[in-house]
Amino acid sequence: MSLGKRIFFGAPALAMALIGASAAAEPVRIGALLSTTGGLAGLGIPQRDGVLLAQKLINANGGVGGEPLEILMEDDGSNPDAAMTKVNTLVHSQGVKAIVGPTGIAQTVAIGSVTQPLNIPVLAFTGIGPAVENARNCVFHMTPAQGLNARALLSYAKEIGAKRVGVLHDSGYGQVIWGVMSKLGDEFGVEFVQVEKFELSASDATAQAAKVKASEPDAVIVLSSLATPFRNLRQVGLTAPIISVHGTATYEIVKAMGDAADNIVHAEFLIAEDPLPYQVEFVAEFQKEYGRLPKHFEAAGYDAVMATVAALKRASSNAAPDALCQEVRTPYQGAFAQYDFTAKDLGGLTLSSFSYSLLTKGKFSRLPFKASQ
Amino acid sequence: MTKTVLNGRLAFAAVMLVGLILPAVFERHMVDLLVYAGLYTIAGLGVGLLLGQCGIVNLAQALFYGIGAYASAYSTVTLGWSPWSGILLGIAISVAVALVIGFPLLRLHGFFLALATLAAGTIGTIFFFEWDWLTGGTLGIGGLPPLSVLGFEFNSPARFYYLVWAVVIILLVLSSNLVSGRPGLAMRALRDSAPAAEVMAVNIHAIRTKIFALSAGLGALAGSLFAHYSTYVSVESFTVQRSIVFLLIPVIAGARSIWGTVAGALFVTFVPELLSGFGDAHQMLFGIMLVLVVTLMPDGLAGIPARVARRFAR
Amino acid sequence: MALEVETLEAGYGPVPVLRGVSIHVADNEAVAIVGANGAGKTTLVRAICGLSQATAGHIRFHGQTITGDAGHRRGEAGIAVVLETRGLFGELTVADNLRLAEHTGRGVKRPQGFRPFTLGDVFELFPIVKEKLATRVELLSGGQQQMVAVARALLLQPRLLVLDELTTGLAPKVVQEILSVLTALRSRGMSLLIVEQSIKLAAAMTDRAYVMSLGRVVHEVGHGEWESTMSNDAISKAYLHG
Amino acid sequence: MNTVMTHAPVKSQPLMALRGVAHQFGGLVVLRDVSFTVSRGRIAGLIGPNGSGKTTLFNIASGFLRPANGQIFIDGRDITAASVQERSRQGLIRTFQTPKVFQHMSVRENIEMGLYATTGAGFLASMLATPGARGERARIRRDAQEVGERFGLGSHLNTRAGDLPAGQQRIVELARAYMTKPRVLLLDEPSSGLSSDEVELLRNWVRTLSNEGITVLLVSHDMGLMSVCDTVHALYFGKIIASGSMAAIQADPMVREAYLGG
Amino acid sequence: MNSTLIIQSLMAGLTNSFVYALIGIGIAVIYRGTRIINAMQGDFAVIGGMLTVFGLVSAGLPYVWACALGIAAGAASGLLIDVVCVRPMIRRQADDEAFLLLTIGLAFTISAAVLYIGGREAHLLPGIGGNGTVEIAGAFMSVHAIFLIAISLLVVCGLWLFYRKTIAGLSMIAASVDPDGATSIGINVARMRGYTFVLGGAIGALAGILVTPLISVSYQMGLGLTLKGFAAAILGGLTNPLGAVLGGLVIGLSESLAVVGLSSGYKDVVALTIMLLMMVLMPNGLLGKAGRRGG
Repeated sequence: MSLGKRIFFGAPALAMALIGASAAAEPVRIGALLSTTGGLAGLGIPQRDGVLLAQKLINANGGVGGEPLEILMEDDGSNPDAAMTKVNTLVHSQGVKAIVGPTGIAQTVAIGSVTQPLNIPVLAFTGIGPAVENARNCVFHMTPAQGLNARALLSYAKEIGAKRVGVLHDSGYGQVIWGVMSKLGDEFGVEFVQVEKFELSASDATAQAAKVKASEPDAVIVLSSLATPFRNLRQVGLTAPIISVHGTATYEIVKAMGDAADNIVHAEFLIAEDPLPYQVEFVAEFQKEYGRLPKHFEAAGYDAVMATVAALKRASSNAAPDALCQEVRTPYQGAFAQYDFTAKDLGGLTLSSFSYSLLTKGKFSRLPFKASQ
Repeated sequence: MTKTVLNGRLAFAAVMLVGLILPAVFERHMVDLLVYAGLYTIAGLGVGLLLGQCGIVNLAQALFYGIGAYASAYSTVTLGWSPWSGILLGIAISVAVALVIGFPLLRLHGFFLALATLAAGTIGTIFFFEWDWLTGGTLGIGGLPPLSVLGFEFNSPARFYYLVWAVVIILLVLSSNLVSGRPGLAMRALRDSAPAAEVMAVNIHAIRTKIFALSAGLGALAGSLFAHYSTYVSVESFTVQRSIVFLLIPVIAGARSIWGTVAGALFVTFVPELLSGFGDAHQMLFGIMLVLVVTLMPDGLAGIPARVARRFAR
Repeated sequence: MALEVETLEAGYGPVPVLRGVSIHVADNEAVAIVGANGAGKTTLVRAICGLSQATAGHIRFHGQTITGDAGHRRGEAGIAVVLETRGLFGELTVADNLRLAEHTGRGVKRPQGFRPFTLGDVFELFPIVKEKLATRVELLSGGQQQMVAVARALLLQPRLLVLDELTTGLAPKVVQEILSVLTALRSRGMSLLIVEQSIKLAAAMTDRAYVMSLGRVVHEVGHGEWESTMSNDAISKAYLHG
Repeated sequence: MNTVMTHAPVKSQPLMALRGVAHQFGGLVVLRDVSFTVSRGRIAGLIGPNGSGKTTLFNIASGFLRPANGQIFIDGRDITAASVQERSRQGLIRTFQTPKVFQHMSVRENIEMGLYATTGAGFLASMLATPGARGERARIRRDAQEVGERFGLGSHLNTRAGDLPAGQQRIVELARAYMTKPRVLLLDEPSSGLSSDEVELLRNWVRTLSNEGITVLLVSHDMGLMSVCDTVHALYFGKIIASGSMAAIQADPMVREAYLGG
Repeated sequence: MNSTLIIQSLMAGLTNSFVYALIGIGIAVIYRGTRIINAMQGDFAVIGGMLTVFGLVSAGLPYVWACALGIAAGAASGLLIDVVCVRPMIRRQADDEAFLLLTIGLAFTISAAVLYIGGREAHLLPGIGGNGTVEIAGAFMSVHAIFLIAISLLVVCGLWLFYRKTIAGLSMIAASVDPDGATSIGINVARMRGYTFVLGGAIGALAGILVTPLISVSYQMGLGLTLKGFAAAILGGLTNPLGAVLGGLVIGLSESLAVVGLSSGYKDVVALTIMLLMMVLMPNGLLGKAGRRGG
């Protein structure tokens, strides 16, 4: 290793450091740490779209107390390691006041260990996860926890009278929800007759789908963020109803399901074809900006920024992080749902937050059913 | 002392000095990346010893990196042991695994050995996923304690930077010793001509197996240090893609060069970062750079000085 | 003049093997190259056939310089070779080996009056080749393989046939058979360049010879000099240093 | 250095013996019932036209090929089943027809490899550069320097062996073999690709090594080089057809027939 | 566990088998012609699938022409790789490892380029013969899967005839068996290597097109396909297209049986372990030494 090489690699780094330092100016900065590349990009990109829309609207309406809102956008590549590196930069070098994101559970769990000791508010697009998160009171959750998701799905199964239920879940996110759901069978009078797992990287889950179908279930619950299992279930000739978690309720994934998408029921939040009153404005603004309909991930991104800015406006401009965190901790009416950040799970979503949609030819239509506690 | 030796030592001292003050002048993100470059140097050194000295392409290093990380995470978080015992446990398990899979697989050569290690690494990743009682699966394991020596905690990037690079320098010195020593001679000999090395009484299979185990141990050490630095581990960090990155370190550096590993590790940590300004194109640009290195620069970055010298000699 | 080689230098990588070799073969002439192993005979053959690139010197074929031409063009020009390694495709059948050469041979232009070899001609020369048409070459004996190799070379319709160590390791009976074929070929007006270990065979097959040692031509055996040379020690010396 | 090479002066007993060695590839018989012995400290030669089975016999003697039949003995011990490494430790060292130097290593390191079998520093000791390992390494370097200079490679010791011309590579290979302090040295076509001056140099080296007590088995086409042998065996179609001094072999009618016409 | 389930998973396995076999055939073709293991064979499939989707959806071409575009794109990328990367490396006599690193680097680059140009979405194609299914003994199989198997078998037969009966095929074998001998009878060895890459690229692209209606095509699927295809090719002895089909069947069927009998998480473990055992214990593949040659 020669000195020359050290300089070769050091120089650009040094230059970047200098640029970073000189760019410090007066706007209010928050960080957005999203997975816009890698496996979670299907969620991270819509979240980014929502975040950018919110920023645009805020700055068009006078910013945060007269100062422009600057959002530092970082991509963790769906990788918790990278999330750690990026969050350290955002917090320590860029001095952001709050963070919207991350996209994935693992990333949220990971970065909490950096932000929580500093009381920097994080508005994560994940539900509250493992036990370690219970002790973190500045990591807020914009989407339902696994347990709530599980209950929302089982509520619908109960509603349509399904007693024998098959489950097909992936090895990532689906595995986590299944971990909770597996304990709730009795509560909803449901028997899990066949539970099958497939790899996140799987290009084919036909054999698993066949096993589920062979158990002759009344309904099948799919826990995944991939289109694969739906296609496979239809390919093996499953006719029973399919109930799916909100992760697959995006136009993109539905398109990838092809013909298999028809008649799938999602327990989700934003049916843009038929929005709820508190969602109408967001849907209109989004459609104006992007020329397409949003789903709930866009809404969550939008809400996270809006809720942060609301808190920033209430707090004084140079408030300490824990004061800002305190200001976030309040009920908030979002486009996604009615949040209550004072709740124990730091999100306050309930079963009544869910809407149920039915897919027909790539379009979502609202089902009359509403779940209740 | 000849002039070139003196110059070399001066240059080395200067590099050391610059290295010492870097954390003070760099912003945190840069220090962070430098820590990762250090970790990657350790893991890449193992792959480099195999590739450069024995001609073995190892695509399973992320497996050993992961074993080290999970051993540390599990033994500190779940069992409550001291971090140092976790590191030793990780190295021990990795070496044992390397011996078990290396013994049969190292009879293969060339492409076949490379793809066999790729398969072994892929199988390892699957076990990381499946054994979620041990690895935490997708959620991972968080809350690892920082490393500490006599009450001094390596709990900031700057502190960890000094720790990691001290370890790197020690390992580079040890590896240089090994390569210039008797086993190193044998390794390089068998790479150049296995039959002639056999005539010199080199036990080819034994030496390949040993170096594979050593490489695995280095991977595990890097993984353990990574776990304690990041304080969080999950399966995402130990995929086949990570193995490919580790392999690229010696390829870019010039596989025969021990100290060049540092340049390779800096390259794989900083170049994607510098390219990230190009948005989605950055991975493609990185890929093109790799293909160019492989196609046009058989000796990697370490070959540049020799090429320049040859140009001037003409 | 069929072939002219002038001060040719060639080798493998940095190791020079040919150190300035000049030879020539006239039309319808048969010339031998003899010498001990390591003398550079095979390297000379490979350079003439374009399998190794010459580092210096010239090769002309019927007046045309072919020194830098690619190897696969030399067949079209009219040079066919039977390599020391035979260069047969072991996993293909005899018929397929012949077919490939026939395909190339069909595409080449030859001067007026050139009578092309047909498969029938070849079968007549080597009846065994016809018998074994459907057999994979690797299953044939060494002698049979050698006949296939010669037959294949003829289908390229060559004006110069180069034979490298044709008889090595073959039983005397087979050697006799091949020898008689070569004699028949000469009557068809083809130039021959033959690399041969056995001096007796070389004498039986050719008019003239070059004796090579350590990458150089050290001795020439002219027309009608074979008899005297056989008893002379010059050749003996090249082989046995006696 | 000369004191290193002390061999018993007893030359009566054969050091190396081949008994009834036979081999075939597929159906092709390449060796049939070959037997001969090489006396301690003598130079034996093996000649034969192309395809006579020399290379096969050589590979069998050096352990790169197991014979279908027959045995090989070193000092009365049967080594037919021994690996190349084991043979190396017994003092049986071969060279290769195309010199196999370690191309990316310096000439000095090439020669140093000759001491591999008789030194012991392992992975750990070498990494830590223990006093033992360092001392051993220094001794290896010293010995290699000495041997290198003796073989006239003094000015090339730090050159990459692959960059040397072919002739020099042969010498490096020979020096490396010498460094192992072999009891039997098997030389495979050592003069191919050498100029006549270099062949002469090589000849002198073979003679010198023999004088130091090393038993040599030499396979070559080069009759000039072969005249260094005490005994020459002529191989033809897998059989030994004549044995004796080079002069006798050259006069042998069967050999002349095998070479000059057949 | 009932028999319908076993039949169903065997049929799923059978379909996968032929996907793996097609990738494996591409690897075998390139290895046979050049002695290079192509670690980007799966990415030829991505290129083929993606360009067919592009042709059909964006350019509005008829189905058949879109497929032709996809196959041509695979063939062209094969040629490009040979000319731009492989040729200079052959000239400097690069070793095995360098070629492997090259193809790994290319796999990485192509995957990233598809992501950059084509986006991260997975794309579907309509199945050949529609999107229907047929019922066999209570189990279901998509009509397209039947076409996939039939076309794969046609490809195998076509290759067999190509290598046995055509001058081009024979010349390609000749150039790899004995380059000197081939040169001496007027075969341009470098050009044959180019043809080999073209053929390998075209077969890879075809595999991608056939698999897209079943599992959709996306930028990151290349490496996984390559690994399975390599397993199939290894089992088949690596030079024999017919062997690759046999290998694909072993891998595909044992995978689906592993899902039924063991746990789905371990199906890749089973497939890859079979491959590793095969490599160590039977280096010449299922068909033995003869298998290396035939086909």
